[in-house]
Amino acid sequence: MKRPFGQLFLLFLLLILPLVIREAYYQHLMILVLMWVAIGSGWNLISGFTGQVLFGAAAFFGFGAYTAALLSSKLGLSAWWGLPLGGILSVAIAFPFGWICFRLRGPYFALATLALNEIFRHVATIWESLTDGMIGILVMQTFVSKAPYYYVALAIAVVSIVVIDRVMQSRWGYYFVSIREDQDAAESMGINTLYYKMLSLCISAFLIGITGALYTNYMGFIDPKVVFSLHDISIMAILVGIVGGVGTIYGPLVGAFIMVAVQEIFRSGGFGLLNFIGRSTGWPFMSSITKFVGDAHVLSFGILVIIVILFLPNGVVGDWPVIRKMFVRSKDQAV
Amino acid sequence: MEVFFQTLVAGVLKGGLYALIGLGMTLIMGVMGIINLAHGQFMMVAMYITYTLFHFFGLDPYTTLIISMPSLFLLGLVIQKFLLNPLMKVESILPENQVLMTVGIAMVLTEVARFIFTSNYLSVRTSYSSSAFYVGGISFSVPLSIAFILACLLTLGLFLFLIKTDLGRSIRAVSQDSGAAELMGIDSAKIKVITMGIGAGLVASAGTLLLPIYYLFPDIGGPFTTKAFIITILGGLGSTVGAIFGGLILGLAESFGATYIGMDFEDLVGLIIFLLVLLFLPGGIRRLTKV
Amino acid sequence: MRICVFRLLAVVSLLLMGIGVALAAEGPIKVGVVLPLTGEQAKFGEIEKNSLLLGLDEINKAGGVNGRKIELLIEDDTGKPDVGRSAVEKLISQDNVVALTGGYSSSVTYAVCAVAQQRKVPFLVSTGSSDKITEQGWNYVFRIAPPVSEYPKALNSFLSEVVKPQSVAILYENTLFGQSGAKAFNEQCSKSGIKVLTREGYEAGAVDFKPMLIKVKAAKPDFVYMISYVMDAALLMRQSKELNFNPKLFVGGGAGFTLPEFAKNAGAAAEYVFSADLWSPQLPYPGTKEYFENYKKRFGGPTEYHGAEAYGCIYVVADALKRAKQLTPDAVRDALASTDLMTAFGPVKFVSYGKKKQQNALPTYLVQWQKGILQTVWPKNVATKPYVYPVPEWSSR
Amino acid sequence: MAFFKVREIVKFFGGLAAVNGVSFEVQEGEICGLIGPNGSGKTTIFNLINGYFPLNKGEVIFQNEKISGLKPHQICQRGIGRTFQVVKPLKRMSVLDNVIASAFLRRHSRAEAQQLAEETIEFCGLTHYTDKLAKSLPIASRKRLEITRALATLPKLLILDETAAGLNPHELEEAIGLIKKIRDSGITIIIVEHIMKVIMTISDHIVAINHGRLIARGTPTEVASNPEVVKAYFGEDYRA
Repeated sequence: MKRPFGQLFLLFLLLILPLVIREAYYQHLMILVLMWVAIGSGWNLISGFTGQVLFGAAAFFGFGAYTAALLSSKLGLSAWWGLPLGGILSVAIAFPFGWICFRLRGPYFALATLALNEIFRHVATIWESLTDGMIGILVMQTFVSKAPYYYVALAIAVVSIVVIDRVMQSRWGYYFVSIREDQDAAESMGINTLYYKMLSLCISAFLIGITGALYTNYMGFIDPKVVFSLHDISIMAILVGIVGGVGTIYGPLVGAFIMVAVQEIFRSGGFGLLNFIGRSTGWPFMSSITKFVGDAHVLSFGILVIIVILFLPNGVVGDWPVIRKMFVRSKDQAV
Repeated sequence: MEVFFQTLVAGVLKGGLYALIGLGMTLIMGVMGIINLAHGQFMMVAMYITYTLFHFFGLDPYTTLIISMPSLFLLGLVIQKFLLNPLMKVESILPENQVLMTVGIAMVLTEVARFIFTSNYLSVRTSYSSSAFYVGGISFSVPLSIAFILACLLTLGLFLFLIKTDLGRSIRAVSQDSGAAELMGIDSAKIKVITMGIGAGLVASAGTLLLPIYYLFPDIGGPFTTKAFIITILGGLGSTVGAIFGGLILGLAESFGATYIGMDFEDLVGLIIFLLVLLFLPGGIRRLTKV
Repeated sequence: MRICVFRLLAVVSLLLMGIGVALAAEGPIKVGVVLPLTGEQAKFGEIEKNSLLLGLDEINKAGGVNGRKIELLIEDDTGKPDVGRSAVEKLISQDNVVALTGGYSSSVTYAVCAVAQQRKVPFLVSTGSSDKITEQGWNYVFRIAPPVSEYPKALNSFLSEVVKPQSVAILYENTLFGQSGAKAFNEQCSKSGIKVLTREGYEAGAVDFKPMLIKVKAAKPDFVYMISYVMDAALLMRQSKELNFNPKLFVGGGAGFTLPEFAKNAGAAAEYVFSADLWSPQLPYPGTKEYFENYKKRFGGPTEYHGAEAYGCIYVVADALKRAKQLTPDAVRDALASTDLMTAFGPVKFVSYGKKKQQNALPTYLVQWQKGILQTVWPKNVATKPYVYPVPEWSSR
Repeated sequence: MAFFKVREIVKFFGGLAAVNGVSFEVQEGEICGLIGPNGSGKTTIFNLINGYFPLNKGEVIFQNEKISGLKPHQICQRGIGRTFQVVKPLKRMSVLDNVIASAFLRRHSRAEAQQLAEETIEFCGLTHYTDKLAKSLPIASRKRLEITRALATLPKLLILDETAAGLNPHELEEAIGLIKKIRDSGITIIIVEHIMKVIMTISDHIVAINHGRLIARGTPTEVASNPEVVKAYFGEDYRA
């Protein structure tokens, strides 16, 4: 941490944000961004830094979410206990998860995690006596105001980034990256690759798990299709990671911001901008453009993925020098 | 006993269709070494082609094979040439970025389909769609039986193609060792393009054959992608015969699972078999049969 | 480099805020709508949206509400709860809507309800059929549609008066609708002494139902109750026919079995299938037939009960706005609570019973496919055709 | 008791015996050369010692402890470092980080690890590459990085797999110098090498194998004059 000022300034901004932006809508969006920062960071640790591409983030997310929900529905405890417990139980589930998947490498690992993700979802759906299946579980929200949720989400996001930053400077971090770069070489350097992959997965699972528990508390309702969703959680986590920057500390922060913003901009037609233009100008085709843009939001995700992988394989943060060159080049030529 | 035999027949017939879905994937995974997570979406595209031809030109679904397969062949070519091959030169931290790319392609294909056809359920009804014949009280669905026979024929054709033709031999060479094949003067990038085309064409046939008995909407691809990679891992990468067995095993496992455990467990059975094979029989059935 | 990233973030956030502020302008009476317009559930979101717009135009043409027009601000929830929540937060805090309606999937509806309740904006749920939604004691949440457990009300009287079955097989999809419907029906059966031989769930979208049907056939139930979505429903019936499976009757639990696509897809196998239903165009309510015809004329396709729910909603909302003492969310809530209106969807009156609060208690119906047309057959006072029972076996048709 | 001992090790691939009953010993402080024609099983023996492949039969003993059956990382922890024939640099890490990652095996704080890494880098003469990414290194330096990384685990025994292959004469001299320097610092070395000049000049003791079997052992001169070795090894080499 050579220049902590930038980070501290950002943290300060984020701390006072709910006081400045009082609109619940933006606060909600910020909570989503912060949750995705934590999930994305978790994914990035096991996948970006340790090189084990996880297609099953939703397994831990859902596990954390269900821990919190079941604490409240079965034991009558506060769902907030789910935060510590959901994290810990996600770590517990990470052991069998890793035991199965870490025998496999590369794409096979990815497939196995994807399969486990689906298995978790099916089990949560079928096991009606425990989870109530697709009927889902309701948890009463504790606060009307968004601020408490915001600060909890902020705390989790900050902890994820700080933890990963610290870890990556330590021996563990060196070992994780060594494993990513070459498992055989790492093994020959005396690194117990299985142990350190498991360790990395456990930290990831913990971060993703507590975020899942926060989701339960914040949204108040979960069902297997929402929290074990392959598409909306696992793949979204990957997108946050690769768009922001695989294997960078701040990548998930940027990725989460971009993904939530892109989703919201498309969904709401540029925050109502298109509708506004349509109304004030009276152009009839504006409404069809608005509809078109609304329909295109998943399409835009897909195109974003293709473009990022083709042209910015290291994500916005990882390829920041490349991006800057694209815009600054003209200036250089002028000089 | 009737329950047992009817389950067996249902499993085998469904397995034939699965084999056809897995066939394209096994070829792609064998040659490219990547998982094509857009495989089910290729099938979805083929189904929309069949639907369009049936609906607007009144072509019989089976006749549309001669259009859907070449179209998907072309789609496969284009995707491999312009989206996947360039990635071999792009250096990125995760070697799995080709897999991630197929995820992006899958999303784009699905949403484009939704754009054109909306999320509505579409189907193709023919006179034989729900006809069946009976052998000793056991019912055989006519369209599934046709799909089964065609699956066998296509597999045989692919098998002969890989063994007898120069192109087929080149594909097998790249599949075994892409570096060595390149040294022998095979343009592996070109072979990959062609393989992706063939793989896409094969799954197109599965889509076209499935449509008369099933239905169609843009999100149909995902579950079939999952089935495709399960079958491929079961059968062994790059093994055409393996894909047939993989498909049959998955079909039978699902059917027997559904009958004797419960229909809830249909998908779980497949996924668990998949994990067991990955862990305890890496290389799949191919390792047992050596084909 | 990091600094640059932060700067970018800061600029974008400022931009977003600016746009938000610029758009909070004055206008007609604003009512917010949250529906899935993209994603897997878009089909029904679209039907509901169209029905809302149809009703809206009729109301506005007839002079609106006390001379003022209603404006619907329709937001897409994409079928995801967190996105639905974004949508409703935006409607409330930016657009300052006085009331909310819509709500298709239960998980999204729940998220929207929670926000509506916290922010004290009345929300009239059009579909979101989970029982729990009106069981939370929330006084800002109303629901026009009956909860999923009450769909087969009419079926029960039909069974006890006409069929008198001994046993049943329940097949259901593993969704909220299927699982809670199956649970409720199971309880009802054990209460009325019908033996449940099997209760089998399946993942929606299966290719082959035969293994399940073979097992059910071997169990020889008197009738089969299926809670399935339209395409699964069609496959279930077609494959039952292929397997020559002949229980006394097949009954659908609403949803898939009443849609035109079901008949189109199942073909001959759809004939004589019964289903629970909430609404049909032949019901003798004022405006029902007109709604059905107008919808077909304007949007070129048939509508079904989800559309009718939404169409009913917009009239209920307009009625409440008319009666509200002032145009504040609280006053509109009070007006909604005292609703007593006949709509094209049926009579609407929000009552509390059991654990439920502010729930519209609507009668349900039993329908049957006869010669490719869906006929209401039960209760007898609204029947358009007499029921066909016993149903002939597949081989003798 | 020998410092390092391989006894009757056997490895089958499919039905084929890649290594079939090889035994040899290495004394502390010496350089042991392992020679044999292509495909004779040299690298397989290394992978067996290293634990990369499990043994079918036999055992490997290091400092009176049986190490066969252990995982590669455990073997490394016991004090055996290795390099790979096909170099495996950690490409997107700097040379320093490559070596630090390795130095962490014996040093637990970041500062100590970095110090050990810097010393080792200097020892191996890679100082001017310290901050370069490993992927940007030329082949000779990559091979040297492999050695540096292995040395940073502070091994007692170092196994070098074809360290000199593909180097030009000047680089070769440097490599030989480095290997001797390592030996002089008290580390025992087993080396597989194709280039006879290298192996003959630096080895104290040579083990020759062919077709997975031991065919000769002794001093370089003894082995070089062994008729079987000449037939198997040099014969083939000349033909090539």
